[in-house]
Amino acid sequence: MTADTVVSKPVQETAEIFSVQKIGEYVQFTVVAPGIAAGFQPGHFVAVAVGGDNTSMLLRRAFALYGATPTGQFAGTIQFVVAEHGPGTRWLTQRSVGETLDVVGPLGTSFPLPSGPSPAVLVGGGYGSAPLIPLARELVAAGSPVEILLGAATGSRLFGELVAKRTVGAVTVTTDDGSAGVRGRVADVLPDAIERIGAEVVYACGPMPMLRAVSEVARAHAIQAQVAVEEAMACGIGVCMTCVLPVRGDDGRSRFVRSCVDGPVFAADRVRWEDVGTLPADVMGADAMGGH
Amino acid sequence: MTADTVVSKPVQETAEIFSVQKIGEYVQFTVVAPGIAAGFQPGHFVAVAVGGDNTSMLLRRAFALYGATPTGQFAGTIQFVVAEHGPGTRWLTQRSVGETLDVVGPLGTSFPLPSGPSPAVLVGGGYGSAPLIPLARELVAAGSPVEILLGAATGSRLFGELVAKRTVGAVTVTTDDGSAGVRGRVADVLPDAIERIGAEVVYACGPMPMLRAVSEVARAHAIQAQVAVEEAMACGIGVCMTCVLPVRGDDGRSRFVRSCVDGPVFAADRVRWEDVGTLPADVMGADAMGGH
Amino acid sequence: MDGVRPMVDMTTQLATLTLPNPVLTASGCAAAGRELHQFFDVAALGAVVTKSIMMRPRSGRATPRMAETPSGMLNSIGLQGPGIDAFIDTDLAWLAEHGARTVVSIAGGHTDEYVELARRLNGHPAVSMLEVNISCPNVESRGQVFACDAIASSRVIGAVRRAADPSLPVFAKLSPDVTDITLIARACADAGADGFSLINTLLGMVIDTDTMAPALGGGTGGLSGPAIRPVAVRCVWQVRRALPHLPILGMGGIRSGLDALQFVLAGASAVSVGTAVFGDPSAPVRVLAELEQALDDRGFAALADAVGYAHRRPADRLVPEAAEVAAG
Amino acid sequence: MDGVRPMVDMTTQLATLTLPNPVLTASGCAAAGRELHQFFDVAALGAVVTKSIMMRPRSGRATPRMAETPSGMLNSIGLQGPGIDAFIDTDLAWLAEHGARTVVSIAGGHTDEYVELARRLNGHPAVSMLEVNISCPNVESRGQVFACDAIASSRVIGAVRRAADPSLPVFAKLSPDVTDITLIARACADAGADGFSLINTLLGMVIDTDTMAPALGGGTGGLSGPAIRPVAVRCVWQVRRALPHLPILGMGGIRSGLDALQFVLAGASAVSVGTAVFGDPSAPVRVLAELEQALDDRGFAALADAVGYAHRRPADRLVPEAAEVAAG
Ligand SMILES: Cc1cc2nc3c(=O)[nH]c(=O)nc-3n(C[C@H](O)[C@H](O)[C@H](O)COP(=O)(O)OP(=O)(O)OC[C@H]3O[C@@H](n4cnc5c(N)ncnc54)[C@H](O)[C@@H]3O)c2cc1C
Ligand SMILES: Cc1cc2nc3c(=O)[nH]c(=O)nc-3n(C[C@H](O)[C@H](O)[C@H](O)COP(=O)(O)OP(=O)(O)OC[C@H]3O[C@@H](n4cnc5c(N)ncnc54)[C@H](O)[C@@H]3O)c2cc1C
Ligand SMILES: Cc1cc2nc3c(=O)[nH]c(=O)nc-3n(C[C@H](O)[C@H](O)[C@H](O)COP(=O)(O)O)c2cc1C
Ligand SMILES: Cc1cc2nc3c(=O)[nH]c(=O)nc-3n(C[C@H](O)[C@H](O)[C@H](O)COP(=O)(O)O)c2cc1C
Ligand code: FES
Ligand code: FES
Repeated sequence: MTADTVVSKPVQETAEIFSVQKIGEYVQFTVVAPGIAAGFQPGHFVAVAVGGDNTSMLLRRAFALYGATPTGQFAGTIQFVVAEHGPGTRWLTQRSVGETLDVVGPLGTSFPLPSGPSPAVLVGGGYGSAPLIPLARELVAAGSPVEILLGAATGSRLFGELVAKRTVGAVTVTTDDGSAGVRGRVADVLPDAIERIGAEVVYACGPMPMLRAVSEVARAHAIQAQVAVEEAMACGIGVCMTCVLPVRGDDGRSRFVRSCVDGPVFAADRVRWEDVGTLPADVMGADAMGGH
Repeated sequence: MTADTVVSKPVQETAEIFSVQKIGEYVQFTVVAPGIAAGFQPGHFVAVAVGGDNTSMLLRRAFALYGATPTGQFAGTIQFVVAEHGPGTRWLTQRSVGETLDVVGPLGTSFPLPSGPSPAVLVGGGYGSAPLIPLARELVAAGSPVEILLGAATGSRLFGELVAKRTVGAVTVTTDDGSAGVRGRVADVLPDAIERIGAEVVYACGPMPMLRAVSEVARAHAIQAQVAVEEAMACGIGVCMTCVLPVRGDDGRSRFVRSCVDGPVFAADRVRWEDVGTLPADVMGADAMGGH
Repeated sequence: MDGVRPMVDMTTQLATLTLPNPVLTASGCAAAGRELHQFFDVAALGAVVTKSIMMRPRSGRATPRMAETPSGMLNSIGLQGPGIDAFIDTDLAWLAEHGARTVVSIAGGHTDEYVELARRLNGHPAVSMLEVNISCPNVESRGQVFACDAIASSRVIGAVRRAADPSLPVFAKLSPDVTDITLIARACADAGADGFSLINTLLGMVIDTDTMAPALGGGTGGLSGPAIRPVAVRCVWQVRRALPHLPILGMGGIRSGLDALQFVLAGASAVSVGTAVFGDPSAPVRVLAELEQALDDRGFAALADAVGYAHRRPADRLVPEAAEVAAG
Repeated sequence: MDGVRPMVDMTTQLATLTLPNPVLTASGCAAAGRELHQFFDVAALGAVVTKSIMMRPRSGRATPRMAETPSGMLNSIGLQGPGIDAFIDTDLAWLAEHGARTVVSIAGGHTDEYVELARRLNGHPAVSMLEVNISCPNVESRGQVFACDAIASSRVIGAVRRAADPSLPVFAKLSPDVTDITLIARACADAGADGFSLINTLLGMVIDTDTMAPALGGGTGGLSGPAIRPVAVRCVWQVRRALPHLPILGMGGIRSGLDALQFVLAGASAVSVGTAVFGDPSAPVRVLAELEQALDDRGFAALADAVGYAHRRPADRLVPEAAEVAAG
């Protein structure tokens, strides 16, 4: 794990929607955004304005990039996958081909790639598998053996099973309700996968409890895990400080760091999972918090 | 002028858009709203919600009804004409057939009809001619000789010239810039028209300065004018008191009356045109206004 | 949400007054109920809150009286109204005839006017409660708004409490435009307020960029609508925390059942739906249905159990259904 | 609007400071300029206003730190920051290097902290002005916010004014959460404030209806965005009227050039664009271009002529272009 993460250089683009595809409970967008496509690395995300003119929703919504085609028959395109959650994502899922979206990206840090071939397990929860697919392609291209584990609450919330199989062959699926694949949590099948291929690194994206479980399994196997977190973000570009979580630095001290520019990808062993959403007394500057 | 105005009984309907037609600078809507169509009388208006889900625009926009077809091949439809003015009307003009609008109506008072045949001049400014067309039809059906005068700033802001001609034959057009019809203001050609047909009543709809001018011409000819005014409205149904103007009552006293339920149609000689937008000292209750 | 009609006990208690449900109109946003009765039965509401009435007929201010703002609106009506006598003869009579429970909002320029209004309303069978709108300039204090001064507020509330029929709850309607709303609330409580209506509008202004002058005839106006909801919820929270024994009628930007639920969880025993009526005339009955459904979905058997729930410490909460943040 | 680039003199004066144009960032909404520099040249702005800095590094509050609200948002960051020394070494150095005029916002828990911050900043070439964020709890007064108390406000402002380089304007940033903002402004003016930044956020709260607890880690938070714009314009109007000789930096919900124009007409000599940046990272430069166009459209040769224009009596106005309300 010597290669560095690629910090993005974001641009803002008015992106025409090239295709909208319903996939299970998700909607997959392909939009024309050559500037964003040019800078894309797996792990980067975009921030999309929602609601149109005169909307009451001021803030952009963040989506991990599922892929980018910097050039081709058309100007560069990017892809992302939207799960309907609240009013902003509902508005998005109602868009049609030919309309435009206001998109800022690529944002955040990318998954750091191993400097040479190195066996890896990729763990995706729900739509969290989206950014792992382009990552898998890069790893495979670099000669790394790769296994992918996909989990979801139920079958319709799985994303990317087919393309994952096309990319790496070895794919395991879990669902909480047993409606597809193995019944259970995706982290439960992680130890076997690690051992099966002698993984040297785990990559993961999904809900926080899943990332925490993945982190623990990786630690137990004494290997690195790189995880992409999901914190509520007001700006997505590093200016507002809403998206922080407690992370240990190289100096051993913990800081509240911005998940939009210092993340979303973090080394899992640096994240203080048990303290997310609290103000740990030993976080840098916590001692100065007297009352406000 | 003995027959009474018809005060509407409003309903709220989710109205599918049946057609959207661009006419000069205006957009004409036909929407399916049987409940509103059933109660329609010329002069009534509707209040349309704008901006869709999660909009920052809370208030409905008012539009005079251009017509209603209570029954027919489809459930009852209504028609209205929208001029793009600000964000709410812009949103409306971007709607397409098959979408739905949330419409409340019919609202307000209608034009009082003469009890028998009686020569009438109808004066419309810009989109203000819209409610005069169904009125003209009723008057003609009742055997009244009718002339229509249409004015606008410029030719593309005229509305209803063709249908007016089909309805009554005698139509005079004016534009401020001379791009269509007679150059000048529509009130300038009113005296001739009144004298030509020996009009006993004038009906008018359009901007306030035009209504005021019409009112003066009618007074000079000692005949009645019934005018539909346009005041900013927050509720359109009579509960908020934003839409008032000073009107003289039968008792000679002036009151601030609601143009959404006590209007929009008023006898022109009752409206205190010169005092609109002020607080005249002799308006009922002005003496109690100490500071707030 | 299994399609079965929810069965939540929606009755609520505003001091001595029991209402069958907690959704009311807001003063000045429903006139005296008659117009809304075209859209729904006003007797189906917890109560109708009437537009603030004063002793004499009032013209209100010059137009323009409103300006739309982002997720809100400014109004500057100036309490246009027919005066108490005409109000009793026509509006109250109509409300009584239609079986609507009625909260009468009273406003005055000095303490005596409030007192006289309370007296006139004593014994009228249609009146269930008095809401005292103290966001009025005090003519005896160079126009300072009563609600912005603890002493002036308590003087009015105390006098009204003494003058009003003891069986009628007297609620003080407070302004958010103060440094510490709990100080005003406490002063009103000490003077005998039976509860609070929170909140009145925020003072705001729009400049018309075409005329380059204030958009409203009155210059400034009152800001209402969803834009102010976070301020309103905060005020309800603060007053509930400061005076937990007094009931609150919450309002400010309520448009849906979940909006209403925020107020209830923050400490309101009932809510008023104001500006939302302008966009949706049947908003109050819709909000009521949605609130009942929302309470049912969260396992509350009675509205009363949800009042102030957000103040509980984690240990005292129901086990919440695990919030599914994302699939996985 | 004939397609020709407008030629309006956009320079503005904030006390002794002359800026080439009146559009700035807002404290806490632009960090220290570096991230926004990816989207536009920060030296093209009137100035960058940096996030309020305190003496020591601060962690800020627990998450969640934000909640979206109708046309607004709540934040509860808690002034996370690196402390003054790291700020000077890295942030100020970067700003100086990139030619950005800088307004440094300072915050403290007691008067001495403000004073010490002002001293440290004295003589730094990148610093053009100090904005004193007094919406902070005063640790010596049981956490009461300085800006909510005229005496505490004037004490801080007076002390900072004395400690700061006399060539640096000192602006007091006021909170709208007070009964009478002109009283606080006057106290600050008497203490030597060279101008005002109006307004900071309004105190608000959102209850999460899933967890049934306050949505923010900090409980309450600051409400910003277009929702509060009418309150901000009103505050600018009131302070301009009360203290016409002191310049105002206006802010609160500015998203477009016409929004900015409202503030200018109400009396602001410059504006800050805050929350709008989160939705549109290049909002400040867009607002600047739109404001220049809007002034040109209205026949203003210079921004300075428009400042406070809405206060003029009708007789003192330009002949306004007739506003065409409708065709006809
Ligand atoms: C780095 C990152 C990558 C993401 N990738 C994806 C993806 O690929 N596909 C996908 O469907 N979703 C993704 N999400 C989550 C997505 O951003 C939220 O579901 C979405 O913002 C919800 O908006 P809403 O209006 O539908 O919901 P609401 O709950 O109404 O949103 C209200 C506010 O809260 C914020 N918010 C709510 N939930 C979340 C959340 N889970 N994460 C962050 N902010 C939230 C919103 O941005 C908004 O500001 C990602 C989030 C982050 C931070
Ligand atoms: C009884 C009545 C009948 C009308 N009939 C028609 C019609 O047939 N066709 C048509 O195009 N327009 C008509 N109007 C005017 C139309 O309602 C306004 O143009 C529209 O509300 C402007 O909304 P907006 O969002 O585009 O503009 P904005 O200026 O952004 O609107 C902001 C606010 O001001 C109000 N407002 C602005 N201008 C007017 C206005 N001229 N009259 C009333 N309210 C206004 C809006 O309703 C809204 O609440 C009528 C108005 C009334 C009162
Ligand atoms: C047009 C209008 C008129 C109002 N008139 C009154 C009034 O007469 N008395 C009063 O106490 N409050 C009045 N209010 C305030 C409302 O009752 C309510 O407190 C406020 O608008 C916040 O609620 P909302 O956002 O749901 O409207 C008025 C509000 C509006 C919008
Ligand atoms: C996320 C966030 C952080 C803020 N931090 C500060 C701050 O550190 N110091 C300060 O004076 N104001 C701070 N503010 C207030 C803004 O500077 C501004 O006064 C307010 O948000 C109103 O302007 P707006 O609506 O354009 O954002 C902050 C606002 C936001 C939204
Ligand atoms: S979202 Fe604003 S700093 Fe990360
Ligand atoms: S618009 Fe509300 S009373 Fe007329």
